[in-house]
Parts: sequence; structure tokens; C-alpha cells
Amino acid sequence: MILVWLIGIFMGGGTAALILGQWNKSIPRWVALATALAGFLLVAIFWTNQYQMINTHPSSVWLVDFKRDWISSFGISFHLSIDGLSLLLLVLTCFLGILAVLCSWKEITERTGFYYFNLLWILAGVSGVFMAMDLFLFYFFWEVMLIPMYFLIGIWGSENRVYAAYKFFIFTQASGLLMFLAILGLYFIHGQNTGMYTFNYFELMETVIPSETGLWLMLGFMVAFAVKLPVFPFHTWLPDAHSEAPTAGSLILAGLLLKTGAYGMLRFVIPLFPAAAEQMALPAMILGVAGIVYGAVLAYSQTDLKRLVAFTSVSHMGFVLMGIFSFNELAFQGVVMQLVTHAISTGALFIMAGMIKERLHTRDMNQMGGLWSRMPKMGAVGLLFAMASLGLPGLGNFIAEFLILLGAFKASVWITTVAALGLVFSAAYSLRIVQKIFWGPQDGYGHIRDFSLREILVMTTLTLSIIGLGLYPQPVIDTAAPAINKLVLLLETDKTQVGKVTKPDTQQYLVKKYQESYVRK
Amino acid sequence: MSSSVSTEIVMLLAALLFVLGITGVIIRKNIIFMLLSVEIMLNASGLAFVAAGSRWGQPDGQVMFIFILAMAAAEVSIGLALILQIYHQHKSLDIDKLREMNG
Amino acid sequence: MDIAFYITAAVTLISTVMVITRHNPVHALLYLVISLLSLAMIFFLLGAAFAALLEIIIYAGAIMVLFIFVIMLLNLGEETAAQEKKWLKASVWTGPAIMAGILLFEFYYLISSSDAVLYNEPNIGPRPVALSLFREYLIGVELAAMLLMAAVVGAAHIGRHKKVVLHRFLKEKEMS
Amino acid sequence: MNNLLWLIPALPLAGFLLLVAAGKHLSSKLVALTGVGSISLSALVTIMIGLNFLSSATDKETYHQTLWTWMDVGGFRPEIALSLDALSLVFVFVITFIGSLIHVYSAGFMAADKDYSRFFACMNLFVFSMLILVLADNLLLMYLGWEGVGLCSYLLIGFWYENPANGYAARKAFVITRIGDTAMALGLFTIYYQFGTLVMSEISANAASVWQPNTPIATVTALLLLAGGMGKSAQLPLQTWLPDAMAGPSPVSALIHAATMVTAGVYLIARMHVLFELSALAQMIVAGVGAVTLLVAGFSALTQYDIKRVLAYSTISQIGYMFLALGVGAWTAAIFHFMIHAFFKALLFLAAGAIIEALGHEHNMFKMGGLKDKMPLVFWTFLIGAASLSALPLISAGFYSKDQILWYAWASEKGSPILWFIAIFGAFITAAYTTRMMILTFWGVTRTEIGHHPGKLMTIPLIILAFFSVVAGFIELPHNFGHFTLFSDLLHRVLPSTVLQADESSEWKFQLLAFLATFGGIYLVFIYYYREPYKIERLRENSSFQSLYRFWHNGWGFDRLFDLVFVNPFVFIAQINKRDIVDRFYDGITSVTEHLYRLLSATQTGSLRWYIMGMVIGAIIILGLQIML
Amino acid sequence: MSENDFFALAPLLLLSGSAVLIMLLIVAKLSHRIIQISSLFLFFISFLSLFYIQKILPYNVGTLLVVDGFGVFIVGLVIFSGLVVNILSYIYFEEKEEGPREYYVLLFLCTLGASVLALSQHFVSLFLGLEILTVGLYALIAYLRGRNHSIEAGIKYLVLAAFSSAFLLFGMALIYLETGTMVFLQMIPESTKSLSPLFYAGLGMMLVGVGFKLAVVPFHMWTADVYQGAPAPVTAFIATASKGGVLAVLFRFFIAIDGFKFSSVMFVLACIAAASMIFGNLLALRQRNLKRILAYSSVAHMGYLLVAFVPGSLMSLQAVCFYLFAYFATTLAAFGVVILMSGKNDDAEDIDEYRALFWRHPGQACMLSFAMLSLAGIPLTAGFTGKFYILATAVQSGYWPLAVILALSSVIGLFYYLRVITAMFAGNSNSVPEVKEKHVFFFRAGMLALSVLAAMIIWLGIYPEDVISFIRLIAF
Repeated sequence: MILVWLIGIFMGGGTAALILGQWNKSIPRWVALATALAGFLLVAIFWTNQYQMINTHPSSVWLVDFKRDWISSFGISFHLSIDGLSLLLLVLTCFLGILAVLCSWKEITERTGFYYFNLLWILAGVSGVFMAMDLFLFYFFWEVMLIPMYFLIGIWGSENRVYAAYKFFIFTQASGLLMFLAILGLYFIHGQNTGMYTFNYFELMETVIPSETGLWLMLGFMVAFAVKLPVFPFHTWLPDAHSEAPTAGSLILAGLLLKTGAYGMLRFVIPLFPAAAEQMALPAMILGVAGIVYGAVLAYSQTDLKRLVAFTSVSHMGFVLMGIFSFNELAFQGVVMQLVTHAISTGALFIMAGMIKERLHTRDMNQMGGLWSRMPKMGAVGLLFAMASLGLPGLGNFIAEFLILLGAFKASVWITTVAALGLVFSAAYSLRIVQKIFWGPQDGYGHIRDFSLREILVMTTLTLSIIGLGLYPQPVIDTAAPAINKLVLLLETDKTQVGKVTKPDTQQYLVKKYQESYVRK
Repeated sequence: MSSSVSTEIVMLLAALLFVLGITGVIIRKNIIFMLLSVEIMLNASGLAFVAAGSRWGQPDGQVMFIFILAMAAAEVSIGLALILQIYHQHKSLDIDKLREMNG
Repeated sequence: MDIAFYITAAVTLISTVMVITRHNPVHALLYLVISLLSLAMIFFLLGAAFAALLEIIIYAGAIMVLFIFVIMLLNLGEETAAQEKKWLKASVWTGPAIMAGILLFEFYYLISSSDAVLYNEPNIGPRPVALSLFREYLIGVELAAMLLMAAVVGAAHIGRHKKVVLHRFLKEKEMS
Repeated sequence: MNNLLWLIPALPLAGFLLLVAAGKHLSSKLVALTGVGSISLSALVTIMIGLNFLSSATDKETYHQTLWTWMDVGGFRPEIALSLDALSLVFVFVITFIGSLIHVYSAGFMAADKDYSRFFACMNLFVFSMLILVLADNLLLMYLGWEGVGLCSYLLIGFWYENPANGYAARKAFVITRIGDTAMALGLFTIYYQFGTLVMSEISANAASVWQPNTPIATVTALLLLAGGMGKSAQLPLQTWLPDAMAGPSPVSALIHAATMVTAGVYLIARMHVLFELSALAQMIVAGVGAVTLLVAGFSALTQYDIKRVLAYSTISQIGYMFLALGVGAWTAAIFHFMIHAFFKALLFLAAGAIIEALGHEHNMFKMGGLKDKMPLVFWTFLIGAASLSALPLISAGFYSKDQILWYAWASEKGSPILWFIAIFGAFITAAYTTRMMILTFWGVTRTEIGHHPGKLMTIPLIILAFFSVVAGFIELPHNFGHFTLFSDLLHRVLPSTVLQADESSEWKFQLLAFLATFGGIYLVFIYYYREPYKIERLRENSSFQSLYRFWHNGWGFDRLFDLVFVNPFVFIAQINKRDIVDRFYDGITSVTEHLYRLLSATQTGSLRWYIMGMVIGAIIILGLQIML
Repeated sequence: MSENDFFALAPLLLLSGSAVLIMLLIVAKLSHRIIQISSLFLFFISFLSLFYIQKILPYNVGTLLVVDGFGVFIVGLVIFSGLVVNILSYIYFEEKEEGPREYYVLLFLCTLGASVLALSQHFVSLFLGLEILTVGLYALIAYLRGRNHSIEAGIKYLVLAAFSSAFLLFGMALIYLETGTMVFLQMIPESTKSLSPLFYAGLGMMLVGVGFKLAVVPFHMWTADVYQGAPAPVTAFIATASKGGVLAVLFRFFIAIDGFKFSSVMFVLACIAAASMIFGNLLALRQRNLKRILAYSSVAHMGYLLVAFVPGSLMSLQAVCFYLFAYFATTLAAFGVVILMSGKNDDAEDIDEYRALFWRHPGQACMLSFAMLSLAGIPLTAGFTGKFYILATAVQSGYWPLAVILALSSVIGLFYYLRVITAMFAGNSNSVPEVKEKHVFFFRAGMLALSVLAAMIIWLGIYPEDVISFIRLIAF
């Protein structure tokens, strides 16, 4: 029930913000903050309660389960369930939710009600994605999170917002529809094999799929997740969306929406199509590496700060893809860590970009420089997160990248070697951020204030989390461990039976029925 | 009466008339001529029905022909009313002048 | 009998061709009437006497008169003929004619590839037609009434001669 | 005692945190006190623990302290654990001791800087990272320190960030060392999958049983680690960042880019000596890299104008000696040279810093001169350092350490005449450029007036370091000068002793040759630069000499080569692809769609006859399909 | 005709009776308001009668008509559409220069025509239903006869409709010639593999006629012009009722003759479906006229419906029913907003007229957004569930290419739907001053109707279970 509550809180909070926003512009902020806090508390308390359980009974993967019939004609149920992996991402969702509310506090002054409505509904959609254990429901939430995001970018973004919003929406929709087709294919194959038509994840996991079909279906899923992640040739929506979105939008895009892609691969692609996924492993890893290098090279050349950070995301998500398709525990744990830490580090960079824009009214790094002397606090924080993004040990990202590379090394030495180049390139672009913004000669800006109390609060939280994760990542690892172990187990006992599927003769049935019942009474 | 004319020939005649009607609709620019050509097509269809009816020795073909007549009448009455309006508005019956809406 | 059929068919075709090629609307109309009359003859030959009668009375008699009426009302005479002469050029009609030819070929191919049947019991007089009209097709007749009602209401509304708002100074007097 | 181990790195860390959190609000005195105090306390703790270790620990024993488990992922279980043995003790001692001296110096040197607290914060962070590097019990934690010192190096090189050149130098340093680090990370992966652990003692213990000597995997692993070491220690071909790193304040150069961080590679190889011993090829490459580096850097040092760049090249060259020693299996000799070098090179840098500051930030030696009498204290301490650097026989510490290396280069099992010859030629060059530097700086006419003299905070560390630059050599004497082996005895607890192939009795001949090389170098420069300077003028007019001179001056063109081969293509590709070529593909789809739209919308002409035509065509197609199918 | 016949035909009788009754009211020179309200009432009664006759289903009325669950469902949709259009018409026509009274008569007749279509199982009823609908529409499209666009649309529709009717007739004649019967169920071809050429030719020509009515490629070109030229309520009616009826009869015909097994016919239909989806979406891509956008979008949506149609499985029928339901609600909502937005002289056609609508009329903007999102097939809306149903149908029978084309072409569709939404959210809240509404009562009624539609859209999007099981119950 707690899962429904979580979604309910966000949706309810959003609606309340929308309605109350009609009367007063600042009420929605407080409503949204309260909602996000409530969600976070809910999940955090749940986590602390369950943490013991996770450690003592690592075999019981699913922590809590909720199931109601929804569209029973199609075997669709409202089925929510979480394991450690989902739980972590939910915590992340609520955590970033709070930050998103806080960082749009001053930025958004127009139509606040509708803004926070969208923001909270995105959170609801994302939470739903992380919890849904019914493929239809999953797709449903998958799409639900897009529309508010579209509005968020399209209404409150910067100059080129409409273009970016379109691009974001169309990319994700196109790929999502292909995934939907794959879901349907899976549904019918399962139904025809067993006679039971259901979208239930756990049932579908047992489906025996002919290997060729399996590959196609898996590609359908893959495309959606690859676009969301984003994987190398599908990444181009991301820089536009990130750079045009308002700060909270970028934060949520980078912190949460990208994660749904990785989550989808871990949750659906591998368990549903282990054999096909293994076939796909090598190309996927190569794409991952391509993303790492390509993203890094492009990041290096950008002059728009948010664009730069966006390309670093491409690079970092390349690690995630590579890790996922390395198929071993180290890499999987690395991926989980990367999901969490990338959200924090990149989120922080976006928030910072937002703060700078608020002060200098530009995102062009050529117009910045020497900000350290004006804003030493921001400088220090910016430096820290630049370091995080290049994977400095002691910060969370290092753990993630190291584990991924370590795991990938087992799968393929050469690919990992090329991927390691990413470490060098990441140094190049991260230091460029520091150089362009904080170092160098300072030009004559007017008065610029350093962090306000609210900003210090936001940044301190982020800083402490990234360092904490860097030095003691064990809670995250432990929480994810049961889910990851199960995944590894699944891959080891990979079943590659090839089943025969017969096409049903449904149409004849219809005609016969009609003709029998109507021929001349 | 008996005839050695086969259905094929009659249908061919109907088809010829039909195609002539189509040609008329396409090549004429004057709306009145277009309406006339459409009448030719409807007439051809009527012929086809009557022919088919007598091939099966059923009255249904002729019944259908009667309905076609009714429809043609309805068609023409509204069509001509429209032509009147068009003429009043455009002082011309050139169909190619009626292309304000496009794209 | 066959000769009669072929001759009538030829008349029909020729007069139809004349319909679509005449410049003067009245001429075209007259050719159409000829075409309809000869078609009535073919109906008759096919044994559909009732249909033949209706063809003459309603089609040639009533509907064509409507056309004449409109042509007269709009005073479409020489002027229109000249216009049509200008419009009806080879460049305009070759393309469509080729298309129509293709379509005709397809018809021919499809119709002729079915087995041809000779007419042996052709006579269907008014009686069976009337019977089936008011038994089997009673609902159809009622619906046809609705159809005509729609036509009447529609034509009445559209044909009502109220005028176009050209400009408020040039506003014509309402006629009906 | 060993449960106090954590205090050694924790104290600098505490200093760092305090400075970061409250640096703005502390007075400069308090800042200095925090910075210097934390390191000094750390040094004290080190000495306490060190004495305890020396007195009580048995031969193979190490002090070990586990703080917490870093992470535990399916058997991969690195800990945050510290471990102290003889080798790390030497390093910890050098780091904390020299570190505290340099901090004291900095308190004076940086007094006028507005970012006083930032400086000390970074320095403290550096000391912390360096201590972690040498105290780490496993390779992963060591990697943390390894990258941490890189970060601090970056921050301190770019300390005066408003000048873009400094920022550039800092980035260059970071990125180039990062290349080495990446290779090292790959080495770590290999080691993990080979040994199932990253704990260094376990690796050393198991290596021989897991690998046959000279297996390719051993060589590859050793080389990957070596690459890490090359990056950090500025060995060929990753040496180019170090001269540029001189953009940082002089104390930084002294601490990071001379005494401690740059020797991390030496530490790494010594620490992993078991792996290197398993691969003769890898060890040969280590020696080769060292040998080539020492020569190349030596020639470059000979041609510099900037006093700090001379010292920087000299550092590269001296670390080359250490690598050479490591490569021939003279483990203790390498570490010994590391320690001695730390003393005298720190001394030289600090002294140089004092000069530079006194001359109003003048780096060019050709604009100095005649300082012998104006800054006597600096002169004398500098002279002692220079003597040590050029290994002036008998009286300088540098002589003892370098002589060992020269001897082993010839005599050890893995040594060879070529290596020896290079080393001794290097000694000749060392002496030459040191002398050149001395002459240009302290003799001759005064070219720049002195601003203000260094204060006590700066001179006292100089004196202490000078003292050590002379005395420290006597703890390890060659067998024909008393055979005193205090230092190597200590290190032999950890490092194996060197196997000789030559007879010890012939060592005096080589010492004699080393004398000659040193004096030869000094004499040559003395002739050319002091006694008969017209000779050098004449040489300068020779165009081939000029180009050679420029070539050396620019560090053998490595910078340009790298720019040409790596940097420029990278930047070029990055720039032309700024708008993301992949996006063009999607733009292409968009424009195709729009073209289609335009095409189709042109069919919507509004002409009724055209619409009918469309229907007819449709009918033709539908009917035609039946005919064709 | 027996008593039961009358009973089963109650809805049709009521509709035709209403037409006559309204005509009498006109003769009595009653006001627009009274006529509107009474016709609303009559529509309502007709609608209710559908529930009343349910217990005797299915029922054959002679050979011409059959009243079964499927037919009644479609008739229900058609009457519902007429009802909604009726509610929205007052406010639209009251402002216009024409006398609006005959409009209601024609509306009833058109509804009757579409309903007859949905129930017919005989060529005669098919033809007559179609013609009642069409002839009524001629008049309705050109109803605002003073306007150039209206007249132009009227004549275009008239010529083309008559032209396509001729095709339909000729096709029917050929099939009649081949089979000797005009009852659908009796003309089942003997061969199970391929059709005789004559039958095929007949079917092909009928497809031309039907294709024109459905406005599928390549018979789609009139759509945009007619949608644009016709008065907005009429457009709404064309977009919904006329297509629903035609689709229903097409389905009935194909099921009866079991046309699904003839691969050549199905291939043609599949091509038409694919072309309609692609062309429809492409044509709307940069269109700036909302009515034309909706026209092209309807082309695409007919393509989607054909995708569900082509497999010819049990699920096809359900999918088509469900999608029609969703499509009706959505399209009516969209046109409803257009109607309410339209002024005295012009319909609100240009997208620019919708700029910043969200900040002026949040209610209308929301409904149009829902409609657009539903047309685009975004979850939470009826369109999504409908598209799901269609895709499921296609995938179930292995029509992967069609499914993929549907998915990809609907991505193109997103672009222009989003553009409408974007326009509504663009601009500033205070850019356009509020206009005071006239006819407050009817405006409120219109908004109420739209709200109901919006609620239906969301209801179908979130919890379609009831409707799905209902459709499963009635569709054979």
C-alpha cells in the first residue's frame, strides 16, 4: 500500500498545487516542498525499516507488493512491487524531488501552480516506472512522465524551448511505441504458449521465446531504453532538452529520466530476454564505449555550460550501458552506483549552471571566467562536482566507474581498455569547466552574490551525499545486492530453449460465429 | 422475347458509358457538364443493375434502378441549387475558380 | 433482336460521346436525352419494360427538365459555348482520356474474364417489380422517401435566393 | 601504538577541513598555525610511531590498521586500511618532515597572498593524500591517494588562477598524469582478476605462486603499473607536464614537484617490486626509461633560462636515476636516492623561491647574477643543495646516493655497461647544469636589484634542509668508506637486496670515474660560462648549435609532438563536431519529412478535377492490382 | 411488417419521426431556441430507445436491416454524435446569417442515414442509408450558402460523392451480377482462395465508394477542403457519424462474405491503411488550419482503424468498436472547442487563434489538450487505450509491418498535435482580453457537454475495463 501512497502523494500534491496556484503564487511552492518531503520521508523510513531485512534475508528479493485488477479483459493489473534496486531509485527520486522544488524556488515566478503540478506528476510517473510490475502499467507510467516533462521544457525553458521539447518528446515517444509493440508481441507469445494472456512481469519472465523473435522483441525494448539512457547514436535529444529545460527540469532529466532507461534494461531486457541480451552484449558494449568517448569529445568542445554537462551525461551513461552488458555482479553494482551518483553529481552541475545563469544571465562559458574570486563557495562546490564527474576517488562516481570498468574488464579486456580512455577525456572536459568558469581572468561583472542560505542547503546536501557515497557506498550496494544477485543468477542459469509458436486461427472463428447466428432466422 | 446478347456485352456497354461519364467529369470545367457526366455514370450503373437483374430473372435489379433514379433526382436538385448559388457568387461556373481552399 | 440491340447501343454511345464533347449546354442536354431514350430501348430489350418507362418519364422527362430550367435561368447560351470551346483543348482532355482508357481496359479485362451468360428468361414486367418494391423493399421505399425529403429540404434551403454580402452598399434586395 | 596510525593522515585532513570550513573567518596567523601545526603534529606522530616501529617490530612485521570496509561487492572487498612498514615509514617520514618544513617556509612565503587559507588548505589536503598513498594497504586506497595528490597538484599549479597560462599548465599536468593513472587502473583490474585481491601484501606473497617468471601477463601488468608511475613521476614520454608545473608557487614545486608526489612512481614500483622481479623485460624497461629520461632531461636542464625549469628538468633527471636503480634491482639505492633527493631538491626549490621572490618574481637566470654576496644565506644553502645535486664527492649526501646507483648500474645482476655509461654521462651533465645555474645566479654582475630579504620563517627551513642535505648521506656508506648500511638494513625488511654480478672490490674504480665525471662537468661549465664566456658566445653563433640548443630548450620537442599527434587532432575533431554530426542525421530525417509534407501538400491543389483524377487513379490501382496479382 | 419489426426499428423510426416533427415545428414558425431544445430532447429519446430494444437483439428486419449488438453500438455512437453536435449547434448557428431551423431536420436525416448504414445487411439499405447521409450532408456542408468556402466545399463534396456513389453502384451491380443476390450473407463466394474477377472488380469499385466516404488515401483529397468549408458542427458530424456508419457496414459486409481470407483484397486494404497513416500524418505536419489538421488527422485515424480491420479477427471488431468510441469522443471534443471558439463571421480555424488559450480559457484549452493528446495516443487518454487495442489486434495476427508503420507514423502525428497544444500554452496570460460570452445558457451547456466528453476521454484512458467488457459482450 505504501507504493500507492507514494504515487498518490505526488499526484495529489501536484493537483493541490495546481488548484491552490489559482489564488496565490507562492502557495504551490510550499505545497510542492511539503509533498516532496512527505514522499522522501515515506521512502526513507521504509528504507531504514527494510534495511535490516535486506541484510538478514538477502534471498527475499521483493520487499513489498501491491496488486489489483485493472483491465482484466487483457490481463492487465495494477501491480506495483519493489526490490532493492527500485527502492534505491525511489529514494533518489524523492531526494531529487526535494532539490528540484528547492532549486526552482526563485527561478519560477510565472504560473507556479501549473509548474509544480507538472513537476510532481513527473515524480509520480517516475516512481510508477520504478515500481510497476505489469508491463502495460510500466508503459503507462513511462509515458505519463513524459507529458509533464514536455510542458516543463516547453513552457518554462529558455529561448529554444519548443524545439527542444518536441525533440525530447518525439524521440522518446517513437522509441516508446516500438517498445510497446515489443510488449504486445511478448504478451501474445506468452498467451499463445500458455493460454494465459497477461502483462504480469513475473509471468512473462517465464515465457519461452523463439530466439529470432526474442531478439527482435528485445530490440524493441532496447530502443526505448537506449533512447532514454541515452545510448550513442540516439543521444541527440538530450543536449537540447537539457540545455533548454529549466534547472529543475534538467535536474530531473539527468537525475531520473535517464535512469529509467538503465532501470528498464536491468529490470526488463535482461530478465525477459536473457539469451537475446547475451547475443546483444558485444554490440551494446561497443555502443557504450562509443558513447563514452563520443560524449566526452563533444563535451569538450561545448561552450554552453548546460550542453557541456549534457554531453557528459552521454559519456557517463555509456559506462552504464557497458556495465549492464558486462553481465557480472561487479559491473551491475557499479551501474547502480553510477545511477545514484551520476544523478547527484550531474544534478549538482545543472543546479550550479542554473545558479550561474540566474546571476550572469548566460550559459555561454566564454562569457564567464574568474568567478572563483567572486563566489569562492560556488567555486569550491563546482570544483568538487567537476572532480566527481571525472571520477576522482573518494567521490561516489569513482566507485561507480571503477566497479563498472572492473566488471567490464572481466567481460572484455579490449573494450574496457578503450572505455578507460573516457577517464582521460573526462579529465579534459571537467577541468575545462573549472578553467572556463572559475579560473582565468575575471571580467567586470556587477555585484554577484555567493550562495544564499537555500542554495547552501541544496549544495551541502549534494556535497555530503557524493562524498558519503564515495567513502561508504555500502548501504547502496547492500540494498541493491539481492536484486543484482538474482539477475546474475538468472544469467548463469540462462535458459535457451527454443519454443514453437503456432499462429491462432482467430479470424475464422469470428466469421463462423457471425454467419451461424445470422443466416436466416 | 429472347435475345442472344450475352451479359458480357451489356456490361461492356455499361462500362463504356461509365468510363465516358468519368471522362466527362474530368475533362469538363463547367459544373453543369460535370453534373451531366455524373448523371451518365449513374445511368450506366442503373443499366448494369437492370442487366444483372434480368440475367437472374429477378425484379431486384429494377428496384435498385428505381432507387438510383430517386437518388439521382435528389442529387440533381441539390446540385442545381448549388450551381445557382455559385453562379450568383462567382458569375461563372468554372470549377477551377473554386479552389480557394487548398494545401 | 441482336441487331436492334447493337444499333441502340451504338446510338447510346455516340450520343453520350456527343454529350461530353458539346460546347453548348443545350446541345449536350439534348444528346443526353437521346442517350437516355436509347438506353430505355436497351432496357426494353433486356425485358425490363418498367425500368424503360421510368427512364423516359423520370430521367429524360423530369430530371433533364431541371437541367434545362437551370440553364435557361442562368441564361447559359452562346457565351458559355464560346467559353467551353476555349477550355476544351487536347491538352486538357488527352490525359484524362488515357486514364479513362486504362480504366476501361481494366473493366473489360475483369468483366470478360468471367463466364458470359445469355439471357433466356428476360421478361420482368411491372408486376413483380411492384410486388417486391412494396413487400421486400418496403423499408427501402420509406428510406427513399427520407432521401427525397432531405433533398427537398436541402435544395430549398440552398436554392433560396438570398444574397451574398458583397458590400453593404451593394447589398441586393432579398428575393425570396 | 599502531592504532594511532590513522592520526598521521587524519591530522592534515582535519587541518584541511578546518581551513575549508572556516578559512574565511580565521586570521592569517591562525591559518598558518592550522596549516603548519597539523602537518607538524603529523610529523611528530610519525616520529613516535616510527621509533616505536624501529624498536619493537620484528623483521617482517607491519603496523596495520583497518578503519572500515570501503565496499563489499561480491568478493571485491577493499578496505580503508593503513599499513606501515619500513618502506612506507621512510616515505611518511620524508613527507611529514619535509612537508612541515615547507609549510613553515610557506607561512612566510605566501604571507602576502590573499588566498592564504586556500593555499594551506590545498597543501594540507595534499599531505593527506600523499600519506594515504604511501600508507594504503591496498592498491585501490592507494589509487585514491594517487589521484588525490594529482588533484592537489592541479589545484596548486593553478593556484594563481587568474592567469590562464597557469590554468593551462595545471590542466596539462592533470591530464597527462591521468593518462598514466588510467593505465594503472587497468593494471589494477588485471591484478584483481589474477590474484582476487588488491591488498598489496597478499599480492606480493602470492605473486610467485600464481605467475611463472616472465609470463606475458606479468610483463603486461608490470608495464601498466609502470605507466602509472611514469605519469606521476614525469618519466619519458609523460614527462612534459613537470616543467610547466613550475607555474605554481615555489613551496608547491618543492613539496609536490620535487620531494614527494613525483616520486610516487618510485614508491609504486618499489612497493610492487615482486611483480617487477617476475618480469625481466618489464624491469629492463623500467631501467631503460629511467636511463633515457635522465639523459633527455639533463640536456634540457642544460639549456633553460628559468631557474625553476632547470630544477624541474633536474628533478625529472634525478627520478630517472631512481627508475634506473629500480630497473637494475637496486631497490634500496633508489629509495635512498629518493630521500636524499627530497632533501636537496626541496632545499634548492625553496632557495630558488626565496631568490625569485627577492628579485620581484624574476625567474630568468640570465637576469640574475651576483647574488653571492647580497644573499649569503641563500647562497650557501643553495650551494649545499647544488653540491648534493651534482654529487660532489664525499661531502655531499647526493654523492652517496648517486654513487650507489652508478655502482649498481654496472654491478648488479641486471645492470649493464650501457646503463652505467648513461648514468655516468648523466652525472657529468648534472654537474654541468648545476654549475651553470650556480654561476649564472650567484656570480657575475648584478642584473636585478633585490627587493626584500626572506624572513626567518623562510630561512630556517633552508638551514635545516641544508643540514640534512649534507648529513643524510652518512647513514648509508659504501663498503670501502666504512660500509655503514643503516638505511638499507631498515629497508631490507621489505625490499630484497641487490644481487651483484661484479666484484665489490672493483667499486673504487667506478667511484673514481664518477669523481671525474662530476668534476669534468663542473670544469667545463666553469670554463665556458665563467672563465672564457666568449667561447659560449661563439658557439651560439653556430646555427646547428642554435637549433640543437632550442631543441633541448624545448624539451626535445615532446610538447610539439604530442600537440601534433594527440592534442590537435582531438581538439580539431571536437571543434568541427561541436554541433554533433549525429544530429545531422536526425535533422536529415526531419527535412525529408518536411519535403514529403511539401510534396504531398502540393497535391492538395483545391482543384476538384484533380481530386477526381486522384480517385480515378486510385480505382485504376485497385483494379490493376487484381489483374497483376 | 410485424410489431416486433417496429419495435426493433424504434430508433430509426424515432429519428425519421423527429425529422418530420421538426419540420412541422418550423412550419409553426417557432423560435430557434425551442426547435433546438426539442430536437435535443428528441435525440435524447432516440438514444434512450437503444437501451430499450436491447432485449430482442439480434433481430432481422426483413432482408434489409439487422439490429444486433454491434449495429446498435454503432448507432448509439452515431446518435450520440448527433446529440453532441446538436447541443453545440445553437450557439454556432444563432450567430450566423442563415436561418438555422432546417439545419435540425437535416441533422436528423443524416443521423438516420448513418444509422441505417450501420444496420444494413443488404445493398439496397446500404445504398439508401449512404445516400440519405450524403444528400443530407450536401445541404449541411453548404448550409452557410452565403459563404464562398461553404459553397465551394458543398459542390466539391457533391460532385465527388455522386462520382463515388456511381462507383459504389457499379460495383454493387457487378457483384449482384456475379452472385445473383444483394443480401450480404448470401453472396459468400464459393472459392475460398481467390475471388472471381467479376466479384473482385465489384469489390474494388465498392472500395472506391467506401474509401471516399472514409476519406482514406487515395480518396482523401476532398477531406481537408470539406472540413474547412463546412460549418464546424457539420464538420464534427462528418468526422464522426458518417465515418462510423460506413466503417460499420464495411465490417458487416466483409464478415458476411468472409472477405478477410482473400489476400489480394486484404493486401489492397493494408496498402490503403498504410498509405492513409503515412499520408494523413504527413499532410498535417505543418498545416496551420486547425480544421484541416483535424481533417488530415482523420485520414490517419481511418488508416489506424483499417489496421484493426485488416486482421479480421474477433479482436478486430472489438478494437474497431472501441477505437470508434474513443475517436468519437475525442473528435467531438476537439470540434466542440472549435465551435465554441468560433465567432460570428469566421470559424476559429487558424492555430494562431488558439495562442495563449490556456491562459484565457483554461477550460476550453484543457479540453482541446485532452483531445489532442488523445488523438496523439498518449496514455491517460482514450486514444491511447484505443491505439493499444489496435496494435494488439495487429500484433496478435502477426501484422507487424502495419503495426510498425502505425507506431512510426503516429510519431509524425505527435508533431502537429503538440503544435496545437504548444500554441495554447504559448504567450502571456494577459495578452488577450477576455471576451464576454453570449448565450450563457447554451455556452454552459456546451461546456458541460465538452466536460462530459473530456471525462469520457480520461475515463477510457484510465479505466477502460467497463467499456471493453461491454464491447466484448455485444460484439457477437
